[in-house]
Amino acid sequence: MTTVAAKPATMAQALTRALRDAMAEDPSVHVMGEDVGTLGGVFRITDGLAEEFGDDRCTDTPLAEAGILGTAVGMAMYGLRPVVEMQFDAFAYPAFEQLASHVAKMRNRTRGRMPLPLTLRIPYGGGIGGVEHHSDSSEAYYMATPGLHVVTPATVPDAYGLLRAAIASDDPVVLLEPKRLYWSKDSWDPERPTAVEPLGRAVVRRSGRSATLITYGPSVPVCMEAAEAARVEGWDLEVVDLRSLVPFDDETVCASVRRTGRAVVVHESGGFGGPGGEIAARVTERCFHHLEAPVLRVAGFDLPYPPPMLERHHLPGVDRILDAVGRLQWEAES
Amino acid sequence: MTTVAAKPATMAQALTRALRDAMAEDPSVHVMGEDVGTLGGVFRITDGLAEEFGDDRCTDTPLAEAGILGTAVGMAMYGLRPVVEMQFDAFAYPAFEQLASHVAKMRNRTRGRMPLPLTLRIPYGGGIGGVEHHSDSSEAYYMATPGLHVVTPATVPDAYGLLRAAIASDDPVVLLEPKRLYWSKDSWDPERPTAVEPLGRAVVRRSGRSATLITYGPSVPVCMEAAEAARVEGWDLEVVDLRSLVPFDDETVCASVRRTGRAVVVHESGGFGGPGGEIAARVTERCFHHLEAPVLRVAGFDLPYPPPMLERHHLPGVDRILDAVGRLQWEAES
Amino acid sequence: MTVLEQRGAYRPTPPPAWQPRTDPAPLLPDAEPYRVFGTERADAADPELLRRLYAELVKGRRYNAQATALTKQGRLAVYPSSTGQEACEVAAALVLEERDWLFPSYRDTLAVVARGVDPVETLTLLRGDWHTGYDPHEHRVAPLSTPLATQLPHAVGLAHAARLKGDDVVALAMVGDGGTSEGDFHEALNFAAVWRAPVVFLVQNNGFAISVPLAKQTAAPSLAHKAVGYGMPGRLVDGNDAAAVHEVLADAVRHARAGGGPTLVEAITYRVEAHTNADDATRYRGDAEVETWKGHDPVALLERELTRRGLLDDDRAAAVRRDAEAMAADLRARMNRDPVLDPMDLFDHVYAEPTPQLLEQREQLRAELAAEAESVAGPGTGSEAGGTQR
Amino acid sequence: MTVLEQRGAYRPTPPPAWQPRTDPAPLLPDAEPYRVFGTERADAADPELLRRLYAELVKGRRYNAQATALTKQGRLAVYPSSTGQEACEVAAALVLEERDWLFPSYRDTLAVVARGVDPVETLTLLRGDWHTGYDPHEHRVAPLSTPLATQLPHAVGLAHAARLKGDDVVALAMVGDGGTSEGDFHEALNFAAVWRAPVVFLVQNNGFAISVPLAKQTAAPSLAHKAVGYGMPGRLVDGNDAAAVHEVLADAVRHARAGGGPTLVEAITYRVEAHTNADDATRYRGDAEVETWKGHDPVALLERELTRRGLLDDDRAAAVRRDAEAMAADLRARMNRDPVLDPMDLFDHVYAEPTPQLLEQREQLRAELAAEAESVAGPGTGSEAGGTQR
Ligand SMILES: Cc1ncc(C[n+]2csc(CCOP(=O)(O)OP(=O)(O)O)c2C)c(N)n1
Ligand SMILES: Cc1ncc(C[n+]2csc(CCOP(=O)(O)OP(=O)(O)O)c2C)c(N)n1
Ligand SMILES: [Mg+2]
Ligand SMILES: [Mg+2]
Repeated sequence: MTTVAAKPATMAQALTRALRDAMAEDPSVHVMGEDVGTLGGVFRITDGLAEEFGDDRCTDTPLAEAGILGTAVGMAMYGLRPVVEMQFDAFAYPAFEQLASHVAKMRNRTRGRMPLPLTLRIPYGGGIGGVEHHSDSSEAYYMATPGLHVVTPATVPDAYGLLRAAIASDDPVVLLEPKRLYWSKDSWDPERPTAVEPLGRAVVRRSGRSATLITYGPSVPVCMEAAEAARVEGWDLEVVDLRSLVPFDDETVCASVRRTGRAVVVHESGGFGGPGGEIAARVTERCFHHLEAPVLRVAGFDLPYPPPMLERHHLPGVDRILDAVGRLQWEAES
Repeated sequence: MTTVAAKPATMAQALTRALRDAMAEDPSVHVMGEDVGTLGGVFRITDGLAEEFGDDRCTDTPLAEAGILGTAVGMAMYGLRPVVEMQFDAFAYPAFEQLASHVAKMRNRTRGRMPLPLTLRIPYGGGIGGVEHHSDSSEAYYMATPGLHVVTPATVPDAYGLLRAAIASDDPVVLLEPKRLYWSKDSWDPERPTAVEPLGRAVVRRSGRSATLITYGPSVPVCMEAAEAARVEGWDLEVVDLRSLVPFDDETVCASVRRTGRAVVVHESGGFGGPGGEIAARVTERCFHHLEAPVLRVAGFDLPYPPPMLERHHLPGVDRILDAVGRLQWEAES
Repeated sequence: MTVLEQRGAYRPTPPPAWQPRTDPAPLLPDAEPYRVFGTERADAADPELLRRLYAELVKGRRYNAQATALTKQGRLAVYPSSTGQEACEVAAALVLEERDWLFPSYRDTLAVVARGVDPVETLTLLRGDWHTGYDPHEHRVAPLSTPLATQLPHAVGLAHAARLKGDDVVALAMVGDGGTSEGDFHEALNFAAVWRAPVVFLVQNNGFAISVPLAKQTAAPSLAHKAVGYGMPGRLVDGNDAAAVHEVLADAVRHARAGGGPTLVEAITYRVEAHTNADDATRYRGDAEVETWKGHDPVALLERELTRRGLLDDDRAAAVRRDAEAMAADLRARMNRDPVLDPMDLFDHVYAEPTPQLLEQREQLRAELAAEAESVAGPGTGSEAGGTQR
Repeated sequence: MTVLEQRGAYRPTPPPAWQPRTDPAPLLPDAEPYRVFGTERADAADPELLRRLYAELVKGRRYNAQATALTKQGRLAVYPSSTGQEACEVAAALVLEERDWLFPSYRDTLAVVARGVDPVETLTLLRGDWHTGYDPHEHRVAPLSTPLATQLPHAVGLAHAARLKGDDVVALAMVGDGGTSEGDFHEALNFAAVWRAPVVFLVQNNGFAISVPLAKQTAAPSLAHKAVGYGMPGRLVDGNDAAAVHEVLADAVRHARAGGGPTLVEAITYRVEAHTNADDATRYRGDAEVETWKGHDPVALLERELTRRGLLDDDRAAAVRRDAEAMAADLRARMNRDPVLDPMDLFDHVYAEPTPQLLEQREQLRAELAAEAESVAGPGTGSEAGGTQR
């Protein structure tokens, strides 16, 4: 998964590098959003791009998200490949009509004649002590909107690979960037970035035989930690990192669950109406007779994202995951 | 379910009557939206209200959905009970930020000090031959937004009851009105309207013992029809009309599924990331050992709503429901 | 820091300005809408242009009537007619070069047709066999936009992109009076002005947004006055004076092409028919108003002007009407053929490559259709549930 | 209908007007921002008002410094300082009657405090123990709004509702220069003007939206010019001249109260600190600019004016500073106590009654916390997974 001669790099650096490489390779790639130019973005993901490629390739827009996405649609209509940054998850909501009624539908509306190669980067999720409206997990909205690809990296190499693949895609891709992993490090050589994989492939991050943790984005490291902790309990957990929510990699997920016979879906987004319902339902549809227990879900509670001092109670942590694993009806086996 | 001395009335008439009764009883109830005044709304649901209660109680707003919902928030802050009409499902999207970031969160943000008693009426769903953007089923978005109640009637009396309950609620309620049932008739006496039931209760529309169809809104009549047709095949289907998606009535639904041992969730909204995932997942979590087969889903396809001439292929019909029932592993029984 | 230390240290100068203040005066629209007919400018209007406008206006009026008739025959699900607004529709199309782009609103099928798109392809959306029936790239016409005002930022982005690429392209975007209340209107105009994008915004103020009259939509002196707040010129024009609309739009297009940035044009006109064939306009407006406006009809105004200048004799007028009738006959004939539909199309244009999930669903529908065909063809199975596997 | 039949039937009159055209002239802001200090108006300013403004400005400056210090100590997660903008913040609060409502933006904690809300409750959002820390109804202050411009329609709706109820209430809503680009700004101002709602919109144009300078935000002659497009008066004021801001806002409030409808006020000011403590302003602006603005500091300007008029001696100045220090000391002391948190609060304010689902989740968390407490208290279980049921 990671390159060989590697020095540690952060996910933020990998994303920056992906943008830079894409812009260097293809003059039709344009980065736009609030503060992405001179400042390099509030998370510094676009750092240096305006300097290197000019203001016209990396543009500070007026403060208006529907306008940003709407003009990006027009730019894509003319053959550019806009990469739009939303500053925080909840600040993508003003652009919702443009996203649902145009971005997702333009190819379909025009019978394929007007595809929109557009990437929408949205920093998402909590765990960074943000004030309200800065920590939403909005993936359920995007998953329920056919016409969009929805992907989210959990590792440094994947951040690079998925962003490159998103920009290369001839369809709109929503790239959900887990805010609290921006500064996570991994051995990854920015000088020899990983190859671009096609969108839509999940990956087994850790093999195991007792049960499968199905997860993505910010919850992947938590699941890896839970899997380590579970060894004490005698459970050997497999961890599947979905990477792509749309399209969904039924093959990889179901292969794992058929092998283990038990599964827990883990995500930070609210449980009710969240991605876990879809995932649990489709796994159950496909693997029913392999299941020793119902597919359980560990998710954020069904409430507006809590204030920073309470967020640790909301976020799925190792204990809550292990609790769920414990409820996978182990007695059925013995 | 229906009153005794009843003459036929349409769902549209019941909704109008609910608004009128609520406005007559409580001077703080205000109706607002595009064309709701002089015209009485494009579906005529607010017909006569401006005339009876004046323009200030039933107001034609400027054409701006975020502005409509946003000003309604301010009105609710001041103690009014706004009832907002969105003209069509997809035209509620411009108001998405107001809905997700304020309407759903205001009570929570203020620790209960600033509740928002606000009703958002959204005509939804297809089957009326509407051009694009006029037939979306957007319930997945609202379900995934904690802080909102989400309800949808399938019968004339429920249209009255749910709208009255929504207006009476001290919390924001999204009332999804199935467009193609507006003109459906039922024996219901507008002069003796049904009592207001609390939100959050599902109802068994038809008892059966072979399997449960879990459904809501526009798909309820289709499921009733399917249940009739299924008798030929020897299946005695139970039909549960959820009525309320949030809160969800686990009790009624699970009681039914535990009894029948098989279930199909039916809705018109797209399958992937749609309500069915949540429903199937939570039923499975709770009824796993009662299930003879995985809970299946019959839903719209995962695509932008089709053009009118193709919509019949998209909408879950009797055949598709019976196909799914047929796949409920009946051999397991014998 | 004591008071005494401060004394004299601060001059009550005006605050530093945030950007060079431009003079608002040239941005403000005139108090009265610009007109050509009946003014001293009338004689200067180019005869060829007037004749061309006339031919298109007559054709447009005929097209509106034909499309409305098609709704009565059930051939169109709905038709939002632009009868009474033909001058705006036609001028918007004629003022553009081939390389330019048109961004129509849902009411602007006539502008789309006048730009050269096949009328049948233009009406596909309203017939219901697909959404956008034409190839937007072929005639550089964006899809008809149903969600109001959402097409405006698209026009800005496209014009901006063209300029970045060094292409000499102008985008003209159409919107209604109601649409100006939407946030997207605001954001689009602001982006256009900040980017100095080559865009022309044409607001057709036809007095109503469905049933809602302008007075409930805005309190502004005019919609064109909104331009000032973005730093672009606002222009007010008599939307039923075809020569005036054409001239004002042509000026704006020239201005945009020359790098002068966007213009907001408000054309004052009237929606003579109901909102759509599904609407009952008597609920919200009186006959007298409609009659007044029929006295200011764009086709008749132009006809009278041509006649006044001796540019239209009965032969020429008859030829124009013949052309319009031929167009209508052709449209009628072609719209009376049932479109050929393939349900499998549903799955083919969601993504460049269908997802595995869509392939499954495609297979499901194919099987259903096969079963349906079989049960119809088959010897009296009769079962509604022919496809079930029991 | 032949050409001849038409002849003479149509007069090329101007189109019927859509609504009575109002004269835009009185709506337009003056070319230069309104000022009091250093003008002939200065001597007329009410001494008591100036002293009151001064006391609040000094306190406000101190409050900003203290809150910034609290971020360094980790007591606040973040603080968007209004240093340099105190005149706007204070005037906005002081200009309102008790029954009026204030709708602050996320930067306006100072206005909220000046309105009488407990500073600790005001900072709750930024400390992170809850979102809104105060009761909005108690002081008629809406929650600090993080999503930009979204509070503006709320202000309009509230003011409209009050008027419908016959209450004499004005709403004052605050927004930044960046926030004016949002669609919600547009829709709110339009609704306000159409409804003639008693609202005052105060735009603090501090030159930047985080790193984005005004020139990338708008091409308008001024932000106040946006008013014309809604049919409301626009006013431009020197935002660092406390007397001027107060006067212009007071006029607007009076106008609204008298039924005259909304006003848009643009106050030209400067954000002296970085966007928040997390921001590095040197990335996008130079020291020289900051220094220029420090030469036009609102506190110093007012101080100098008071001194000029002999309204401030050293004793009085010292007393004002003492009050400010006392406020800061109290704030410091109270903010240095850890807030008491109850995780169960999470579930109590989602709905009036928790749903069955929330009750389940509440129970789950309660059990987890109990297990956690036990495993901490218990004799060396050590297991991370203490709560599992195996
Ligand atoms: C975002 C959005 N909201 C609501 C509608 C429903 N709708 C369709 S047309 C219309 C009125 C439009 O009025 P105007 O902009 O003046 O255009 P006109 O119909 O007069 O051409 C409305 C409200 C819509 N299409 N899009
Ligand atoms: C809808 C929305 N988009 C983006 C943001 C992120 N954001 C927070 S403050 C800010 C800049 C605001 O600038 P301005 O309105 O001028 O206010 P100022 O910070 O200068 O007080 C941005 C972009 C937000 N809070 N809300
Ligand atoms: Mg109109
Ligand atoms: Mg600012």
